[in-house]
Amino acid sequence: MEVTLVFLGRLEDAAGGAQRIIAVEPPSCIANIAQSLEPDLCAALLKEDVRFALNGALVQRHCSVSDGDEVAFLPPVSGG
Amino acid sequence: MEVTLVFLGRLEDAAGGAQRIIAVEPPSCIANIAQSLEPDLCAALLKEDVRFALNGALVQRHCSVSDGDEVAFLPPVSGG
Amino acid sequence: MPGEIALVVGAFDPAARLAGFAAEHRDAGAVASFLGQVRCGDDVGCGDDVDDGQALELLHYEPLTLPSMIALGEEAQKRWKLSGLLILHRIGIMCAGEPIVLVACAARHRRPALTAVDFLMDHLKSRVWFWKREKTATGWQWIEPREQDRTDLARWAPAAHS
Amino acid sequence: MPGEIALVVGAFDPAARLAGFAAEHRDAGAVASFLGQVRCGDDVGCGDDVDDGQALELLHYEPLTLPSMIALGEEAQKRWKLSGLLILHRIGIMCAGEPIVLVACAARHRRPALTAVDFLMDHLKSRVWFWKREKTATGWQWIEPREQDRTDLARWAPAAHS
Repeated sequence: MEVTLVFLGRLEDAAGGAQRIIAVEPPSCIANIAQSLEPDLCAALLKEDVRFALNGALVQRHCSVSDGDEVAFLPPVSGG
Repeated sequence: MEVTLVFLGRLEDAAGGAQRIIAVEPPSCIANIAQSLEPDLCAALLKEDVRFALNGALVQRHCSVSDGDEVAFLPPVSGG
Repeated sequence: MPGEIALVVGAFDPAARLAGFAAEHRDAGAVASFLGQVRCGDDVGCGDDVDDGQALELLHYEPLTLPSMIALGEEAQKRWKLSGLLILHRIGIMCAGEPIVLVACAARHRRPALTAVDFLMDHLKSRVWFWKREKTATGWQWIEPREQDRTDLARWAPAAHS
Repeated sequence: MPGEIALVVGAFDPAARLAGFAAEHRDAGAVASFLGQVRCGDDVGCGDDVDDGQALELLHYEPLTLPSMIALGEEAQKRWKLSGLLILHRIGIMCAGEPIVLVACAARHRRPALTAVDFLMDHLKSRVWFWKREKTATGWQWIEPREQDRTDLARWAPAAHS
């Protein structure tokens, strides 16, 4: 199945782009998907302060992902 | 000697006008001047919450007054 | 003086004044403001109320009122290191919907700008020499201080009555 | 919705927006506002800083950012019974002196109007999904959260991260 990954804030730099479409084997959760990526990127995506959205709703990392879903990785907001 | 009295806020109603020029015998302090007026007005002017200004500076009621001075009677501000 | 502090006779345009202030302090980053408008209503507060079709009159005492506003502005400036400050307070007779008071503070960060506006409003309302009367169906009536004004002041460390 | 809450692409005119808002809420009596402008400076805060001649970029995540602003507006409305509320937040690339954020709250009395603006700013800064990067001599750099943002939030009773 195909999943769209969106990298916000500093994670865009870590991923080398704001978005990536990848093929994953079902069943997969968000954590599985992160673990299938480059180790450095995986570490950045699963840092404790990163939150996850599945199709625009905040979810936990063990939430399972379906074909066509959009998964967003959200680092802390910048504040100021 | 001649002294100008200025009545602010509700004291204008008590005095029947915003201003009054009166002749007083020296030596006089602000309290003496108030006591020389109608008893009701005097009571209103010497109420505990009224403050006094002599020529634009806040003073105590026993401050003495000279010829040509302006004495203002200041009830509490309206707030809001 | 860190900014403009004035008594205004007749209506003023708060948006234009605020636009000018923000432009002047473009480097400041944070501009907080408060606008009080005469309210057409049934309780006294800021904006002040007038009954429908009636009027509010704000009186001052020339030798004390503006000096007490300036002293207040200087105190705010000292406490919060503002980069700019604007206090416009109307005097005279005004109707519902008209601006009474505009306060704006510019600072590098939002906390001092917001806090200074709050401080200035509490003190303008209860420490600066203004007296208000309201024109009602039965004639003009003086507005007396409210307990709330004392509570508002108690939020701040002592500031001399000037 | 009690008012207008929007993301704005490109510069906007805060004075005109505020004038419209105040006119719409002429009956409210109290209109408090906060304007954040991009600061040309050397520390991060609101307004946000950019180095001289450089730029700031504000990014959002479409499915979350505006909904989180709307939820925040609804919370403020519920807490302070506002008669009106305006939240405009810019996204995209902006330069020093340009407005980033305008928040205005109208209420019968000044305390709720001022407090709601303060609340909205603290939460917009640390709870709404915005990421900022700054263009420096060495390229774009992400701005990280500051300890101050957590302190600011701690001033309010818990509000869910939406």
